[in-house]
Amino acid sequence: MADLSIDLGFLKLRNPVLAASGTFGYGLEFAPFIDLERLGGIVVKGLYFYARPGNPPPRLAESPSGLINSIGLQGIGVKAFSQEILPRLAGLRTAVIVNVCGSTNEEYAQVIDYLDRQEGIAAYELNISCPNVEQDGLCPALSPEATHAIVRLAKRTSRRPVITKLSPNVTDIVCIAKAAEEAGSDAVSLINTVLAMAVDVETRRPRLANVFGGLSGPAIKPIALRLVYQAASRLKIPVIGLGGIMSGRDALEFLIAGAMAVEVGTANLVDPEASIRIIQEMEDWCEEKKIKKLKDIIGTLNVASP
Amino acid sequence: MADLSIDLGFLKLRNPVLAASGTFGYGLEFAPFIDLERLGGIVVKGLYFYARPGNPPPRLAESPSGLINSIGLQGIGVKAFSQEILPRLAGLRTAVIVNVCGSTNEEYAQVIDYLDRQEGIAAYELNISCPNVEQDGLCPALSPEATHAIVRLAKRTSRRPVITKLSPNVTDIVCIAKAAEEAGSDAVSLINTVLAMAVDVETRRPRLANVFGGLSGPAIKPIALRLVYQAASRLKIPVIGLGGIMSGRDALEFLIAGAMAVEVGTANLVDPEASIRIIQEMEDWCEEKKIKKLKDIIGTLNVASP
Amino acid sequence: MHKDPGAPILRKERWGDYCLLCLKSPAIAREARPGQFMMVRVSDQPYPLLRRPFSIHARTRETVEIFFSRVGLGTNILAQKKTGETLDIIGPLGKGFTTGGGGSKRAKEQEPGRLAPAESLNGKKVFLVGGGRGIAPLYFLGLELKKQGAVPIIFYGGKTKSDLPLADRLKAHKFALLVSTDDGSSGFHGFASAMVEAELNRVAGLPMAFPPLDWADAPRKSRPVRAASYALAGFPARVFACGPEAMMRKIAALADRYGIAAEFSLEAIMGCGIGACWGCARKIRRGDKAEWLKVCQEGPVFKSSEVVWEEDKTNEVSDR
Amino acid sequence: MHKDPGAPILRKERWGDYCLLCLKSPAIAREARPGQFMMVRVSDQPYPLLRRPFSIHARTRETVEIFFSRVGLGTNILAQKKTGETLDIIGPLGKGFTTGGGGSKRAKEQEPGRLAPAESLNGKKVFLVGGGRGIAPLYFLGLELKKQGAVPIIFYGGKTKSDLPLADRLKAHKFALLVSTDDGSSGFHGFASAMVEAELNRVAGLPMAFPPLDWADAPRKSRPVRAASYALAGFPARVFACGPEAMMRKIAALADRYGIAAEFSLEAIMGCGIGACWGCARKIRRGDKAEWLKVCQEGPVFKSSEVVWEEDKTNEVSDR
Ligand SMILES: Cc1cc2nc3c(=O)[nH]c(=O)nc-3n(C[C@H](O)[C@H](O)[C@H](O)COP(=O)(O)OP(=O)(O)OC[C@H]3O[C@@H](n4cnc5c(N)ncnc54)[C@H](O)[C@@H]3O)c2cc1C
Ligand SMILES: Cc1cc2nc3c(=O)[nH]c(=O)nc-3n(C[C@H](O)[C@H](O)[C@H](O)COP(=O)(O)OP(=O)(O)OC[C@H]3O[C@@H](n4cnc5c(N)ncnc54)[C@H](O)[C@@H]3O)c2cc1C
Ligand SMILES: Cc1cc2nc3c(=O)[nH]c(=O)nc-3n(C[C@H](O)[C@H](O)[C@H](O)COP(=O)(O)O)c2cc1C
Ligand SMILES: Cc1cc2nc3c(=O)[nH]c(=O)nc-3n(C[C@H](O)[C@H](O)[C@H](O)COP(=O)(O)O)c2cc1C
Ligand code: FES
Ligand code: FES
Repeated sequence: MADLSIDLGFLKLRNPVLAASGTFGYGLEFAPFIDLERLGGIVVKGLYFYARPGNPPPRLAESPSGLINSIGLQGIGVKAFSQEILPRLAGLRTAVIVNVCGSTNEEYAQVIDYLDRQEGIAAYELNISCPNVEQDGLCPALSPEATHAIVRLAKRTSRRPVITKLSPNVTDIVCIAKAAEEAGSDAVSLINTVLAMAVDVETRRPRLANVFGGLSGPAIKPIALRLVYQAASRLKIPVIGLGGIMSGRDALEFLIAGAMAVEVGTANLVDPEASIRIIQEMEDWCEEKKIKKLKDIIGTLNVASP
Repeated sequence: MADLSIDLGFLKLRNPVLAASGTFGYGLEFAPFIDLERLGGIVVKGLYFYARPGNPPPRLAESPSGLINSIGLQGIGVKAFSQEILPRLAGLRTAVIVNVCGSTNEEYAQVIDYLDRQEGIAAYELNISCPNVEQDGLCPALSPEATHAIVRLAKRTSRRPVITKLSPNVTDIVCIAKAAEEAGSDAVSLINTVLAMAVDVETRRPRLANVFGGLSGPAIKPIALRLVYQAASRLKIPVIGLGGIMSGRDALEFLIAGAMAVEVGTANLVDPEASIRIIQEMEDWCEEKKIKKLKDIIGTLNVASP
Repeated sequence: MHKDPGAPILRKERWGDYCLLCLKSPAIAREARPGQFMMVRVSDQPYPLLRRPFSIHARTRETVEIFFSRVGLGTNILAQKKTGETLDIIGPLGKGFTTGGGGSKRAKEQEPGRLAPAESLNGKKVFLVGGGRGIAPLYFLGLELKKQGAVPIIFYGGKTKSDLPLADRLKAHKFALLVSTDDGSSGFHGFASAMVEAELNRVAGLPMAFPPLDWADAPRKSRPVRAASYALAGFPARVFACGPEAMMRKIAALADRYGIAAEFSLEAIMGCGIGACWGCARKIRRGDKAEWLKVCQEGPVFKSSEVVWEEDKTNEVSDR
Repeated sequence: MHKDPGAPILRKERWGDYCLLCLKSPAIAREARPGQFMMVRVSDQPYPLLRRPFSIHARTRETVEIFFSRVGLGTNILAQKKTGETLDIIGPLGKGFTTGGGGSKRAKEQEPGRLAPAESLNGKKVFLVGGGRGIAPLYFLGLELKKQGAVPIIFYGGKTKSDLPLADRLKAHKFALLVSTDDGSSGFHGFASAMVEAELNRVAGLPMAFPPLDWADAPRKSRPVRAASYALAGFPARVFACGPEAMMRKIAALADRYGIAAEFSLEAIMGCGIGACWGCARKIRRGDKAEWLKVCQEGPVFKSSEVVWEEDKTNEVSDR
């Protein structure tokens, strides 16, 4: 059987498949369907310090091969999470990563500070790229300076590794990713959703109450793959790739393009078993291709013209 | 019968549907299938001054509800176009718009200068946003300064209206669109394709010889619509919307979001009659809704929360 | 809660835009309670992407049924499925109607938030109000209530006669059935809510708010059913409703006026159906707080007092 | 060139991974010439998005046929279509094989770039080499050539016996047929190109480059066909081939070695099929210039001398 394990340097994973934040609840929602311990890791829903109501509905609209959401980071806050959820996750033999949010740089630090005092967390993923909380999709990950500032503060605060989650809605991903790297980020994950909208022709209203939302799912995979490849080609720290991964082959595309791990998002909604199926499909592929260690294919994209 | 006509100020259109550059050849390819005179206009394939070979194949890869292309602006150059094609287009009672390309600012001006001496052209569309000609998808439309410089030069050179075609691969579309507006652009069209890539897992090669390509088709419609809405909300000049329009309803979404006209791209490849069908569907919709003038729905999106 | 990736379609019925599929899925059937729903995968391709939610319309030991109307891409694809094909379904999901009993012990334990029924419904009259496809969960509910000794009276409304495809099936099961159509082509002439109002006013001995003239003129054949259905005098012990938002809002107001406990099965666009995405939020009042709750997990059935109807949507969310 | 949005499937045949659909489409059938192709819409939804190109496999006055192998999403969907369903097709497209005649006057006028046939093929031996699904256009071509008095000999190769589903049909039409399989399960043991090489070497009186021992061991039943096919001595007047790139490249080298004119039907991923998108470019030598030409418009059939084979792909495009 192929060895799927991945060493991110700061974190060893059983396999490169993490469940993406916001599409996997707090993890426990999937226990009726899959063995959570077979996952490389779980990134839980984004947490602010306090509970947060999120945006008004409708919050979802389908598009061709895609999903537009404007959840707006509804969540229970770090305290409820630490008391009610974390103890049940902490026992699992899988990496639990908390997606950290904040309305200010200080709030990110506050969340980390609080969580740093809890056990059972493997790393933080700084969500500086949610397009659903500020006007016009604004978020820190659109600017290298803002990215640098939050990451530096987070790294100073945190006793745990920090993954910075980046936005696709930028002109130059390498510049933003480098800002995160320089500020000490242990890894970057990308992409968060692509800023999008949809209109109901009958009512002439936006199909999301929030007007804008974030596009995810297979529709964005080619965009995500490009951004991951661009970032991975230029960074020293590991890149975690996501965006539209529905199958083992999709995940392999990201690894070949240079991602050291992947996250599975929207696919979990469509099929609660998706993450496990993806792991299985990668394992089968390694078997078929007689690849002993999956990590050997990372970044092996051959771009020399034939 | 509803009045579909649109007045862009510098150009009156029979209806708001233009065929998008690069997906409609030089127009004549579609004569066996549709009556070209029923179109609002035709934007022909991008033209450099000289003939241009384009990128090596494979140049196309399909993705879920999308198409990734890396044609690289293969074309016959302005002279052959003016001699062989234009005379056959010029007789048509539809607006012929030439998509103008250049490797330098001067080449844009050269192309315009040459074409200015030909008859039968209604306007130029400055293609400053093709992601397939330079490394890493670079193009002038990624920078407000570069955009401003080319548009200003083009406007100084041209005796005809200039539409500036913008890229979606930017952090701040309003800033770029305003640069075009300030430099005197008569309108902006958006979006060009979204920078993307795909990997063949079996060969571990990019599926496009050029590595990167531009994503088009229904997959990108929600992204295009958002950008068009952002630009239209902030500009004084007309916005022409495109990206993933396959049906009359899709086109109406763009008009409601603020576009004064639309272009139909990838849909032409899938169905050579698409542009005419889209016009028909819009007309039927007006009929059904008892809308007398289609232009009355432009920018009527109701974003007040209910 | 089970995922059944290949539930075979054992039976299919079609009436114009309405369709019923009977699926074999013993594990889901065993746990199903009235008002719960399933997430159905429409295509194994990425378009359309999301599963579609459908109420459980009926169940036997081995099967579950869904009853739906064709409104868009997903339901059109589903309506083309043929007997023998299989569907990928997840269920039973959410919290169902509060009935006097039923449901496995396990199912109840999984629903700590569910209020215990205030009273047994045995021997009591209850109203079930379904508008259009909203009838779907009420058939299952009605059968369950009958088992518990309640006397369900079904109000079934549609735009026109062809929107009432289940009327025959309901009659065959000897439900007291009152039908209405907006155009008067069958039964009461008017909205289902007006029919309920007329009936409640009648019980209250009040002049009817909307004099149901057409009611009296209803075709003979619908009247005997009506006559049979009023063995029990007085107000219903509970109202259960599912249908268009406007209909439910009206029913809520009526129930409120007469002090009758009411429950509603709400719709929301759903991403996952299992509480993982927060996509299905709806403003729900609990205590003196209104929050965005997940319809898929806390609902889809909510009590009258909990629901903040669409009209009131502009109210601030309390903790915001 | 016509778009037929609703060509009914009159007949369907399936052999494992291979499928044949016979479509009624008189306008397209009337203009079709061997080597031309059609763009077939697979789904009316945006996924899969693009039409798929397929050679015209056969035609009657009213019908056209396609023959294809299931390789991915689109061909799998097509293989599930049933008789009576309709397909949206565009055709005939591109420039076909150079034969001695055939094709309407109009069709010829539409193809100004096409070289006139250098010679009539009447009474001449021609080789048709098809690898796997590459046999598709050669059946139509073979029938046309026979009509013109040529003597086509079909070389039909596959990985294994089940990759030769059309062998029976070809025999039934009394084509001289030589089959090969990579695994020796039917006919010549080896690649189709090796079979052609063996045959050309035999004609040339040379020792065979790849001694086709298995050829001699071929099952009896394939040999009589072979015997019947050599009425005409000497080299073939022309070779037409369609199949995997490697096979065609080999055939091109052979044709070159023996100075035989050869034509190849090439594949390229296509966006539109009608010359509008420049997606199907392939490096083609014309005179001393190699350019990216549109396979859909200038091809899909090219002469041996024009094709720049995949191996040579690194050569610079001349005007770049
Ligand atoms: C808990 C629950 C139970 C339901 N039970 C039934 C039932 O028993 N019978 C029945 O006919 N319908 C039922 N519905 C509504 C049904 O889910 C929608 O009609 C269906 O999803 C429409 O899908 P479509 O692809 O045909 O429409 P489209 O309009 O093409 O769908 C586009 C998207 O919007 C969503 N959507 C559209 N309308 C609705 C809606 N009214 N409610 C929720 N999501 C919607 C779809 O799921 C999809 O994601 C129920 C909805 C919910 C939430
Ligand atoms: C002129 C021409 C004639 C052809 N004639 C035949 C025929 O008669 N019988 C037959 O079986 N096949 C034929 N092919 C190949 C056939 O078009 C492909 O096998 C088919 O498009 C694959 O589609 P898919 O969705 O099953 O595969 P996928 O791999 O899922 O397709 C993905 C994309 O790649 C394209 N693609 C994949 N393989 C090829 C290929 N080899 N050539 C061109 N595009 C490809 C598809 O069109 C699609 O856009 C022909 C190709 C061309 C260019
Ligand atoms: C419903 C939904 C909720 C999401 N919530 C979060 C979140 O809380 N934090 C975050 O970093 N990303 C969030 N995302 C983004 C995903 O984690 C992921 O980056 C994105 O959806 C792209 O991946 P996918 O195409 O596989 O879904 C959310 C996405 C969806 C669809
Ligand atoms: C095959 C292809 C070629 C294109 N060539 C050009 C071009 O020459 N000039 C240009 O401005 N845009 C070009 N585009 C971009 C389209 O005009 C359009 O902006 C984009 O495809 C989005 O619209 P769509 O989704 O409707 O196709 C091309 C797109 C495709 C798919
Ligand atoms: S639908 Fe995902 S949380 Fe309710
Ligand atoms: S496929 Fe579009 S030009 Fe050939």
